Amino acid sequence: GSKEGGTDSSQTSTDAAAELQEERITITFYSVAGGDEYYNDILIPLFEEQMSGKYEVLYARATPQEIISKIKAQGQNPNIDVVVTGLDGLPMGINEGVWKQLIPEFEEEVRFEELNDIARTYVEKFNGYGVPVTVGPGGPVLAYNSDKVEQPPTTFVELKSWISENPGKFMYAAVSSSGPARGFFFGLIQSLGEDMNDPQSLTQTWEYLSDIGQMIDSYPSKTSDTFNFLYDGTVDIIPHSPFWYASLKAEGIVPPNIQAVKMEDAKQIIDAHFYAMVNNLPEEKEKAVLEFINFAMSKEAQSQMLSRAMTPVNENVSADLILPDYQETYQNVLEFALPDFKDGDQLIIPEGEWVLFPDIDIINDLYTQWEERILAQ
Amino acid sequence: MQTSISNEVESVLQSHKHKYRKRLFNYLKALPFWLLIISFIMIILGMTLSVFFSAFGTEWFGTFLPEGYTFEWMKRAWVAYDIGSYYKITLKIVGVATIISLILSIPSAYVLARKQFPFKDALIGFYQLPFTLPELVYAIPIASIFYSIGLAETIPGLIIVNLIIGIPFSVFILIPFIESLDPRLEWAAQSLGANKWRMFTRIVFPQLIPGITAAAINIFIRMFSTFIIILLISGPKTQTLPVMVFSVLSSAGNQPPPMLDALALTLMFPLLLFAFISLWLSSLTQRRLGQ
Amino acid sequence: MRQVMLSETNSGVQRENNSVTATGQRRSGTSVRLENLSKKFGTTTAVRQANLEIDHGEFMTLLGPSGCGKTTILSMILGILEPSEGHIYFNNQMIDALPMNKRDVGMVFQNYALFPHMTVAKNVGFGLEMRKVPKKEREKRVQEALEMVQLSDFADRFPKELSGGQQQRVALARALVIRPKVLLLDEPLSNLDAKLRKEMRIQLKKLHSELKITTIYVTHDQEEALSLSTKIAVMSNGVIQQIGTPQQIFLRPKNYFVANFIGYANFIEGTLVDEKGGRFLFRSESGKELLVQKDEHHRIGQKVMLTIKPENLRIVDQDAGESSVNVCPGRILVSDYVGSTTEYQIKAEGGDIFKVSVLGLKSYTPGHDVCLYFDPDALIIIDKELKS
Amino acid sequence: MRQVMLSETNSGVQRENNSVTATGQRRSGTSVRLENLSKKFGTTTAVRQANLEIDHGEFMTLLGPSGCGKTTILSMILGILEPSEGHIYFNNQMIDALPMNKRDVGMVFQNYALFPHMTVAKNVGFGLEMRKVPKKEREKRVQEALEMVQLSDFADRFPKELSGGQQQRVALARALVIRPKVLLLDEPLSNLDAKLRKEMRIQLKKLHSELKITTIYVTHDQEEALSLSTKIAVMSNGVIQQIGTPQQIFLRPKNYFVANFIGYANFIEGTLVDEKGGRFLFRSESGKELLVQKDEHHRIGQKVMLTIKPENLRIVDQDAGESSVNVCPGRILVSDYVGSTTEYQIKAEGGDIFKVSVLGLKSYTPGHDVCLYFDPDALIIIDKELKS
Amino acid sequence: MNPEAVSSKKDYLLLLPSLIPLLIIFAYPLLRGIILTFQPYGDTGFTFENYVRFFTEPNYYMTIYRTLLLVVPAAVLEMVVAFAITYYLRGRMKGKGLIIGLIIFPLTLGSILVDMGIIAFFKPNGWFNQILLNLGLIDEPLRLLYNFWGTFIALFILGVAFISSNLAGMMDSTDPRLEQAARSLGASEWATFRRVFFPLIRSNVLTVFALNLIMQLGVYTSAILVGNPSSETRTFAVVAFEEAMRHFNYNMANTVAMVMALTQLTCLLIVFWIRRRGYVGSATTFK
Ligand SMILES: Nc1ncnc2c1ncn2[C@@H]1O[C@H](COP(=O)(O)OP(=O)(O)OP(=O)(O)O)[C@@H](O)[C@H]1O
Ligand SMILES: Nc1ncnc2c1ncn2[C@@H]1O[C@H](COP(=O)(O)OP(=O)(O)OP(=O)(O)O)[C@@H](O)[C@H]1O
Ligand SMILES: NCCCCNCCCN
Ligand SMILES: [Mg+2]
Ligand SMILES: [Mg+2]
Repeated sequence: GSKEGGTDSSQTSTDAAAELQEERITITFYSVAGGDEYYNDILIPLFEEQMSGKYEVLYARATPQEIISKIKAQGQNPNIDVVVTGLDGLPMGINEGVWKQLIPEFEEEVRFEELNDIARTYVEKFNGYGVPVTVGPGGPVLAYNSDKVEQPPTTFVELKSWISENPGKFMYAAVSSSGPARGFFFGLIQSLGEDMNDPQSLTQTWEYLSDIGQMIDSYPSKTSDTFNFLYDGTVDIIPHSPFWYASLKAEGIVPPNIQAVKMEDAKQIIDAHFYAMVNNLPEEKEKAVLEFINFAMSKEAQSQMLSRAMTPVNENVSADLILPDYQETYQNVLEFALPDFKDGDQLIIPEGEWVLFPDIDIINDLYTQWEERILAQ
Repeated sequence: MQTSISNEVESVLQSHKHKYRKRLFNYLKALPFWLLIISFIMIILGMTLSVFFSAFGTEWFGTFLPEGYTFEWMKRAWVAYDIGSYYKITLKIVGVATIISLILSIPSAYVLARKQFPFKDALIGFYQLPFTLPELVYAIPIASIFYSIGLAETIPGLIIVNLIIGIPFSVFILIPFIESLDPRLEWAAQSLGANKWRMFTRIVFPQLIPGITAAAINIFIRMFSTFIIILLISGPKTQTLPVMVFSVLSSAGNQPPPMLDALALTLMFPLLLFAFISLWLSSLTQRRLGQ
Repeated sequence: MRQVMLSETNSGVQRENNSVTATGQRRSGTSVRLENLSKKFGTTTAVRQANLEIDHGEFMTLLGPSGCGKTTILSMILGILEPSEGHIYFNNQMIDALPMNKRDVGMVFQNYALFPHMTVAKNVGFGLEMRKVPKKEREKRVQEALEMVQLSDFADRFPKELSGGQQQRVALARALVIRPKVLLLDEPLSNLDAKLRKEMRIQLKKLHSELKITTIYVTHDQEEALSLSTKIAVMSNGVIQQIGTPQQIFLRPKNYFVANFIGYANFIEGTLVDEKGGRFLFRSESGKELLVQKDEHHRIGQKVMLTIKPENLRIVDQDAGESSVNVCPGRILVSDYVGSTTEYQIKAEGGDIFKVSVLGLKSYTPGHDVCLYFDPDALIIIDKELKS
Repeated sequence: MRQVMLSETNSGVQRENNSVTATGQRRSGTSVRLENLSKKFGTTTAVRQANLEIDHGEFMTLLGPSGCGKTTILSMILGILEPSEGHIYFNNQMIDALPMNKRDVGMVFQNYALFPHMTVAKNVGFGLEMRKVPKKEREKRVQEALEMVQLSDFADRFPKELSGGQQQRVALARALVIRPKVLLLDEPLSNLDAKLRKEMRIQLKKLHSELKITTIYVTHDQEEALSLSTKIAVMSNGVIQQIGTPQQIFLRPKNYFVANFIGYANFIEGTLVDEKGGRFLFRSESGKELLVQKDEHHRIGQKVMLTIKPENLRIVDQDAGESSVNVCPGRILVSDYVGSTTEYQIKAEGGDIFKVSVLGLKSYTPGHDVCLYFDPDALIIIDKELKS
Repeated sequence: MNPEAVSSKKDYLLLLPSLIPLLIIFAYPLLRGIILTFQPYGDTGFTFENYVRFFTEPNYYMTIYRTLLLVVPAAVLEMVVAFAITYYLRGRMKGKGLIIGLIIFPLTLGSILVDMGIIAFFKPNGWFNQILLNLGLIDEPLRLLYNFWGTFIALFILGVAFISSNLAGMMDSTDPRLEQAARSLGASEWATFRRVFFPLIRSNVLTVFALNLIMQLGVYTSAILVGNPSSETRTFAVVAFEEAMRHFNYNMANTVAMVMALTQLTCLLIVFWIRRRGYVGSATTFK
């Protein structure tokens, strides 16, 4: 522990600052959920600046499985401090015992109080092992080529008949590796009135998927491949996710003839990122990580997410807090967000129109079934 | 006299006809080979250019060629992912590991190629395990060992771990090259007073340059793209470029696809550079050696 | 011409440079000794129980038909092959365990074994480089060696740009330039024309008499063996048949094989029946009687074989007034002009066919009746065994 | 012995089997014609404007020093090398465009080029297999060929298990067994001992006279050239110097190079000053006068060179009663015993040194005063050019 | 004469520089990995349960069949094509370096980039299909991605590149005089190739073939990215990764890998058995 306790480093002289430089504390921060454009490009510089060089954040990426294997390989002297993970990595890590429970122990540091409702549900669901960073709609949404498709289907029934009229023109990626495909898949389950939490009961879902499977040429393993096929005219409709679509549109890398619609007969499946702290950190590291999460969960830091088409969990965020550098992108995002997902200058999750992901075991079971029943055909 | 002249002319004409026919026949014979070579190269160029155009194209949606060209994506990828520093660290790790691997494996390859001894095949089999078994099998135990002895996340540690790929692979590639060298030249050298070392450096090594080049290119490439094990023992600061790029690609979120293409392309340059330098060096020495 | 007489005592052969006696000790040079050396390849025995002593500075030639094991012996001395049995000594030190490069043995391989990736000059200079001879001196010596083999203009060529004979000369220069303690030469001149071979021979001879390098030489050329060697070992089928000075070998072949191999083409079987005027009287199986020089290895009553070289058998006209001792009438069967000599086959009284070689062109035509004169001093008594 | 006289008319050289005249037409065999054939390697010209006609069934030997272009000529005929200039005709058909395997040319390579992965029998049978000779016959012919080269026991060995000479014989058998229309032999016997070489020669000769295969033979052995060839082409530095029958080449060398190359070691420069008794009178630069046989290519007044072989120069005792014509006193400088002959160097009056070769062993010692007899019929007039 | 050189025991020390590091950093961890295959999931003890599962559940044992069905034909085709190309290009030839460089270029890309390229080039609207459509050779785009053919193409491209990179040098290592001798003995070009050239380099070719084959048996990236990892391209490595990365069942993952290693070993033994039945050794003339 440090004797001075509350000394504010920003008040030290330049000499002292140089000295401090020497003993800067390093935080190793891995993302296993993507989001470089926010975590790496915005959050980390902002944090380092705010802390006046007291911390240095090292950023790297991996997949959840890899990071968990890595943490396990490191054993008692972890070199990883904090991880931002999606809905797959968090429960996996819990099962493998690599995360430290943050809530209720560090409720205050992680600003539990400021979380919105959906975020709190997730905290509950995962017993406080991770702090939600962003929760957002993950689909179902369809992106389509407006030159070819005049009346885009907005229900799964319509979609099925469209597909049978246009064989080969619909495509979705492997559900196990693609967010939009998952949105599509879980949306379908809902629309057919089946229970996504009971993986053995989904007869109609498999029937639907295998029917349209007759008219689907292939299931790419990467979402971006489906995007490209849509852009180049190979297919005319693919599943998408609302804010991903908006941010791609905002970047100007989607041809103008591509449009999107929300599927009306299913609720949005809620995707999320969490900060998770690695177990067994030395005290000093633990303190640093909590300080980092504390900053990251602040409304200032959270608001910047909007410009990256991510929906923050801090109830107090506002578009006004977006730094001038990111204002323009935010306006673009707003412009391309589907009407259901914006309210004035706010990105929103339509009230009551959302559901949570099932548990990880169920998800794994569903993926395996999809692979065996649909992909393997 | 006249007839003999006309005979002469005829025979010359005849021979020209023969020559042309022979040439035509040769062309026809060569045709399938050229078709094969050209098709293969076309596919490779097509693949590469497709990725290139998408990385350097402004907009390219379903048309034969992109609308325009730009370096913007590459620049953005370069800055956003700090490619320059990854290049440096990667080339250091892989380059050093290549050299060490070759140094350690050439003598062994020589023994394996020249000597007959019991269980030789078994030993060769052992050598080829590391690059054929999935990394997964040994990656996790290695990572724990490296973490426990403090070699993980250090440059020497990464170099050492690359030897697992580099040594056996170069041994395996070099064996047939050594087998086809004439052993009598080695005896001649020794009888002229060369000790084993000099016999090796002066006689075997120069003749082995094509083999060493092939081995160097192959292990460099293979080590360069070693993924799982490097990921497991590398830290954010000591990552190799491919580990970083693959991580980005596999966790891709909102990044524009052209930028990801550009990012992926950055993997190609060091390999290309290395391959060309090696081939050039090899042909240079070959030419100097008069082969 | 009549004065040219064959008598061993009188044959004080004159040698230009090479006055080293077979057993003479020298300061420089290494002695080589093979002790019961054998080499088996699977079931083939390439060399069987070879015992050979090669003195300091000696020039030993291995003579023998193709496949008799000459290269195998050289390879064992060089250290390429491990003997199946027996030992090799240099200066009475067993060298079985000495690595090749420590043996200081230079070799011209039968197949040259030039380094394909080095120029002629580099090939020749290689051994000097290994011995860390300074660059200046090295270049000088390479230059000299190349001049010796008449290839100065080819210094920068690569082996594959040379003709067969040129390659052979490079191999020779490469082995000579290092002045090894022991020099092994495996048919080093076989691909050269007569003139060049003669010149090379003179160079070799000069070098040897200057440097007194112990040399083991394999050749199929008798003239070479005679003009170069201080000692010759004749081999057959992996077995050393006779060791001796060139004179001993050529004038006193021990057995049928050696005699036949070195060119004694005429053989007569019979018995030593008597002694007459300090000579043996020999009676052939067909009853012909010949006087022959006495020697200490044979005694009266012994069954032996006589042999004489075609060029020592003399044709005398039937009407010649020579003493009829050792003269025998015959008829020319075949006459064949080969280069500087004419070779005849003559059927003698009693039916034996003799080969006679006469210098120069002219001659008798087939059918011509002549007499053969068997010079008693040129007739050699040999052991009967080994006529296969 | 005194009757052995050198006179061209009288030298009705007898040849055993080979009575084909140089221009004789034969049923079988292919004629080969080289027309202005040149080959350049970079800046080296290996063969320059060669013109050569080889008749049906002829046995042509290429003679010349190492590196003169012999192998290069064979390679072009075989089709390995493309001529830089000129053409090759088989039976008057230009074959420049004919693929190698259609030429039906057999070759023994100077380095043998045996297939390392095939046994001896497979190597020898390869050509027959390519010609689709039925298995039974193939085996028979391979067996015969191996017997011919005395390697029947080695049929199942691999080349690397053979000695140098054995490999060479396999190469020979492989080329002979297919009985090609044209046979190219590049020093096919160079690694064999004298005896074996002689036997192989007889086999070759027999085969040639039976099959009349047009043969081009490279050798450095004059005896071989003489005993085998119907024609010889002497080359130097890529240029053909003289073409002729063995007798023409050996008895009437055209110029200094040819004479020197085939063993005329004694040269005297001078002028033909007169004619005397049907002979030219020659006066050397040192003033010595010699009678020499007249020939139609030279006339009185011409500056020429005389040459004589060491074995045709005769040593006569100073006190001998021989006519003093063409006799010249001298003193033995060096005497050297090489095999069946002794070689002397004799300093003649006037300072010229002559080489003399005498058959048999014994001899004069250095310092001995002797007389040299220059047999007018053995003295050859040659052109002066080309003495380099 | 090709005597076996006098061998000195000391020469075997040369094996150590490469063996020691491998034993320490590879064999020891590998041993730990192998032990895992004899332990139940997440537990200690000793059991054959994992192997029993492998050979009784189709999800596992089918991988043997699927992997071999995919890789063996690909490897054979790669060999044929790479051999034809490098054979044709042997000897000195203008532009040879460039052509060889282009052919082995995919090696420098690595499998991920090659897969990206394959998607871009062979996708329904990619150049490949566009060209064939425009030439009128096909009526509708060929489906070459996300199925057997996608992975096959990836294997093919990388395999041809790999084999070529090794064969290019070897093609020039035979003594041309041997072929000349064969031609002069009446062998056609084809006979010369079949009877002389090929037997001489056969052993090297088989070594390279074996190497390529066993490497491709471990195909993973391309099976995932351009294949159909649930059915046609469900190879050993796909299942092994899935076990490790989705179920964290290292025991089963290593079991799959061990079976894969045994399959590779079997292939290697077969190829080497074939190899030993022919000529192995220097392709220069013996004299
Ligand atoms: N590939 C080549 N490049 C350059 N020069 C060459 C090449 N091959 C041969 N030569 C030269 O051409 C000349 C003739 O060579 P060739 O092999 O025909 O000689 P040769 O008469 O057969 O000699 P030998 O009797 O020594 O075998 C030689 O001087 C040789 O150095
Ligand atoms: N590796 C081998 N395996 C089996 N036999 C061999 C091997 N090497 C040589 N031989 C045999 O050993 C015998 C001796 O061979 P060596 O090479 O010593 O003969 P050489 O006297 O040099 O003959 P040459 O004059 O023909 O070169 C030969 O009969 C040969 O066939
Ligand atoms: N050389 C193999 C590279 C494997 C890359 N795999 C990426 C997996 C990402 N999770
Ligand atoms: Mg030999
Ligand atoms: Mg030659």
